Amino acid sequence: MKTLEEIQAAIEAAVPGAGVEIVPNPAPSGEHSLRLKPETAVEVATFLRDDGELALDYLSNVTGVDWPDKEIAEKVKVTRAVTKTVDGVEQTAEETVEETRKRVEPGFLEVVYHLFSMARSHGPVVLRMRTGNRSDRVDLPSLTPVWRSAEFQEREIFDLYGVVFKGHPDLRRILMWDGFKDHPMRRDYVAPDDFEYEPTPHDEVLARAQAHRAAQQAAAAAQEGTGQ
Amino acid sequence: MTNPATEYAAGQGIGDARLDGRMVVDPDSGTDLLEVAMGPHHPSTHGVFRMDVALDGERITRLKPVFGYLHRNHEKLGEGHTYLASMPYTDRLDYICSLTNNWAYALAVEKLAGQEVPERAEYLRVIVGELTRVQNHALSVGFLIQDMGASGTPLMYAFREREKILDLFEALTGSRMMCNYMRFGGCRVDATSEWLDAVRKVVTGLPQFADEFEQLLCTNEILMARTQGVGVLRPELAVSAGVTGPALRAAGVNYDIRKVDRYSIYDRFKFKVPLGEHGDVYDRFMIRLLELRESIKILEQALKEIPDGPVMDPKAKIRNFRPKVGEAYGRIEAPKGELGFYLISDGGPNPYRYRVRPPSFVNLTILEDMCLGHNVADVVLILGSVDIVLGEVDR
Amino acid sequence: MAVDEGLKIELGKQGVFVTTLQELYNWGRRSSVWPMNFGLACCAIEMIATTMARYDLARFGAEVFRPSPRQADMMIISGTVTKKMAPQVVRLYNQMAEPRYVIAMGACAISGGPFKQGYNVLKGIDRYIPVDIHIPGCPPRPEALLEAFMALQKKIDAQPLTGEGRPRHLDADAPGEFPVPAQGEHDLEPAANKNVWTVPVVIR
Amino acid sequence: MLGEGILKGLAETAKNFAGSYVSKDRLTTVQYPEERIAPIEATRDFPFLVYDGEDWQAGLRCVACQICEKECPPKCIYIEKSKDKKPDYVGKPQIYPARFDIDISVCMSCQICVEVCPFEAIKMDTVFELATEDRFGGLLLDRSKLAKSNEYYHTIHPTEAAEVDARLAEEKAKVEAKARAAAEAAAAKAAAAPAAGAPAKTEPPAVKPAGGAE
Repeated sequence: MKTLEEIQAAIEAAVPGAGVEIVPNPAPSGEHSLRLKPETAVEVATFLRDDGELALDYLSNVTGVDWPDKEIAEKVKVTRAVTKTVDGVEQTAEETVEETRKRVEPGFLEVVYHLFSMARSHGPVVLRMRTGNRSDRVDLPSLTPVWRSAEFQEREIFDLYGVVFKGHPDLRRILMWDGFKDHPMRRDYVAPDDFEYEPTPHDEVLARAQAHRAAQQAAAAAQEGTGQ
Repeated sequence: MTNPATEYAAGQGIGDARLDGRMVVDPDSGTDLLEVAMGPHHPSTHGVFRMDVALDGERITRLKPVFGYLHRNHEKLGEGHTYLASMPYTDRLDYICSLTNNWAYALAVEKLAGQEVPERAEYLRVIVGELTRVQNHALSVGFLIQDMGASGTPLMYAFREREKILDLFEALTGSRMMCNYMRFGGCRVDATSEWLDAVRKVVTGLPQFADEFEQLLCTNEILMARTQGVGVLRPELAVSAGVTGPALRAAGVNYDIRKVDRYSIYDRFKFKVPLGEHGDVYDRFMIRLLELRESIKILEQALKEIPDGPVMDPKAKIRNFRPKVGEAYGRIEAPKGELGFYLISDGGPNPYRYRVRPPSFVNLTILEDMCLGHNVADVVLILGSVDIVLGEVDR
Repeated sequence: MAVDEGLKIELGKQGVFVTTLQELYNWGRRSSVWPMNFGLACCAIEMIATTMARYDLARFGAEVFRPSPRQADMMIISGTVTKKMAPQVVRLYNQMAEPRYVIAMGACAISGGPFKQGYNVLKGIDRYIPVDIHIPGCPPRPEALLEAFMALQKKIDAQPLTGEGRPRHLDADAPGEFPVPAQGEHDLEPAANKNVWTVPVVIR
Repeated sequence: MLGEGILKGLAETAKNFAGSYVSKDRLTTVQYPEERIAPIEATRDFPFLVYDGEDWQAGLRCVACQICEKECPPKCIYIEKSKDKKPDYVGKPQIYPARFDIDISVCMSCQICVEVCPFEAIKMDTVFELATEDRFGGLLLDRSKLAKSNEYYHTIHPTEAAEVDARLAEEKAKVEAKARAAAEAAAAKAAAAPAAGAPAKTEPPAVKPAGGAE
């Protein structure tokens, strides 16, 4: 199979301005991936499928990944060399300001596609796409018109992560019920409170079970108060 | 109230390119479509699966699978658990084939962490994996026939064989169904020589079982009449829809991950990949029986060649296992198709992202295409021939 | 009126069988419990295995798995009940004819089991319907289901025909319908049926 | 001939029917409550706590290290550590679990607690007949219900238990040898000072591992 660089070059040649980036993967698996721009994704995908040499006719796995907003406090050690208020010593030593200034790296949702070729028995080629953010710019082009196998998997990502796939023929919730409002696979999702009976609680469950009992006791006390 | 079925017929639904030239609703018939929800409580949906079906008389004009009745949040729980703690959960994905699930997950983590597996452990994996395939295929054929109305006999034979294999699993791993046997870098316990002898004994009996099963079913006229030409899946559509496993090979596409990826030690064994011609229910049924025989061949070879040695990589860690940052996609040829695990590690004790690529779920993509134009009774068969397990479909 | 147990056995040896109406009635009921053909998850496979030749649930008069709730006396909740499925389970239970019994088979059916902390998993079906027998195990062995079934038979046997503890079909006050939870925006509504689900307080 | 396939199939069923009377391989019904399938040694169901000796409270091997609690995938173990200490099998004073609960309505019988336990204190039981009407009390097992003797462990998993006992005996011998060497060294050193020998000597273990491999 072609190397990822060759694939990138081939894509650039076939789809001018595709803007495909290589995302390195440090794990021993060495499965590096290609990040597509949403605007040209469908074109690139069609090329990957139809190109005689690549023939990535089989889309195996589609999945979402949630990367929430990251508050980076310690990494802002970049010397904010503005502090000249010192008595005359070096300014670079003024690292104490970083604690108060936290940089928020905006989060995004990512969709990962694993492609293989059944015709040529090679793969995987990993594609990724990012949404603009996690709230209002969550649409990405659907690759279902290119590979049918994306149909249910993209619906699942829509359901659990809230990525809206433009061009998907039937974008509805698939695993949760229709009236459900949340996107439970997002990392900031909070499960509903049903922690009445937790005989062996730990960590988060313990906290929630205790909170539940406290709330119940408060409610009971309030009811008693109104009753008297 | 608008009728979704007519919307669909008018081409506002999923797109009528799929309809394959068949007429969806007869405009002159003057009848309405009848909408039936098959499931989630339905004896032949293999669990809690639902199909919203629109019928024109007996004919299917629309079929929308509805999932999620067994959505157990496997992936979310996996992100909250350590790598090791997810292993017993994988047993419960495809709960008929827990050992192949273990294997796929172990393979993905080993890929992520760059671990080696000792040779004996690889052989043990192949042995238990192929035993799993045998019992899965026997069971899936049994259920298919059960759906056809032959309640009892073939399924009972399949379960009998399964019980023998389950006894082996229990003797090795301690549990009948939820084996939790594999670890990153090997297998949890070593097999004794008595266990291997017991496997040999069961494996020697398997060809006889396969013969009996074929005698019982393959030339049965009723079975042939019910299954031949039903639920035809074209190879191009199968590839595009990501169908894998016996359903794909029944459509004539030669793609078996054991041959393609040559993962584990499958390059050492001689076995054939049976292929179908028509891609109908009968082909899928036959492919399973043929694969069962190929699995027996692999088992015989593996049992002959299994070497002595350790079953765990001595460097492997059970507790405090933290792979380095990165990601990996590991896949195996599970009895139902390509079972993949996609893991992203952020260097912590838990995977950052834990994704299961379930074969049954993706194989259902084309359920509607296979069912359109057939009778209601055939839907049950077509679904049975896809061989789904809801634990894996909904996760 | 009860007959002395020793006397009864003695008479039985002589070929005289003494029984009460209650015993006869309950014998009939317990020997033909028809389960509903209803599998949810992993445990369902063990449930099917129980009906197969090696374990043979038919020996207890319970081989007739009915696909329709109207014809079934017993529901084996064999597997995880998700929040998406829970309304259907309650509905099916409501459709069953009295007297009806419920066996919660496996950890998931009792408490949500290993999947307990999942957002879509109901932490035990007894939040909505009364459960007679609980079988722990993940999944329970087929013998465990048989044992639970015998426990249920014992329970049926012990039910008097009148007064306290009589079977539900003879009790006009027993609730026939259990409210079906609605699927809300975030969770099932209500999250539990307070008439069925009473929790002991465990302080940790 | 039409119907030939059906007849072939029927012949097969007849063969099976007849065969089930003669062939053991056809796995005929085991009449469960009266007969049982031969127990398989590796079988696991729910965890139990092993104790040595007669008194379960004194002999529990568990030292409340809470590793199993942390590693348990469905988090069904709850442990509270004791305030005081008592000697373990080698005689070292250890804390013990003041509370050890396993919610078997959650337990998935995965055996990970057994695998991670460094003290051989928790093992898998084979009892499966636990059906109960009591949802809460009947399924939350506390220490008294979980504690089972080492002899019992030997009856259900003989090979494994023998291995465990051998390992523990070896460990104990090592500790004792070490203690003896230390005591001797101390005695030699304190030959002049007669009072020094006493504190270096370890207490004899209160409980011995019963049914050891030695």
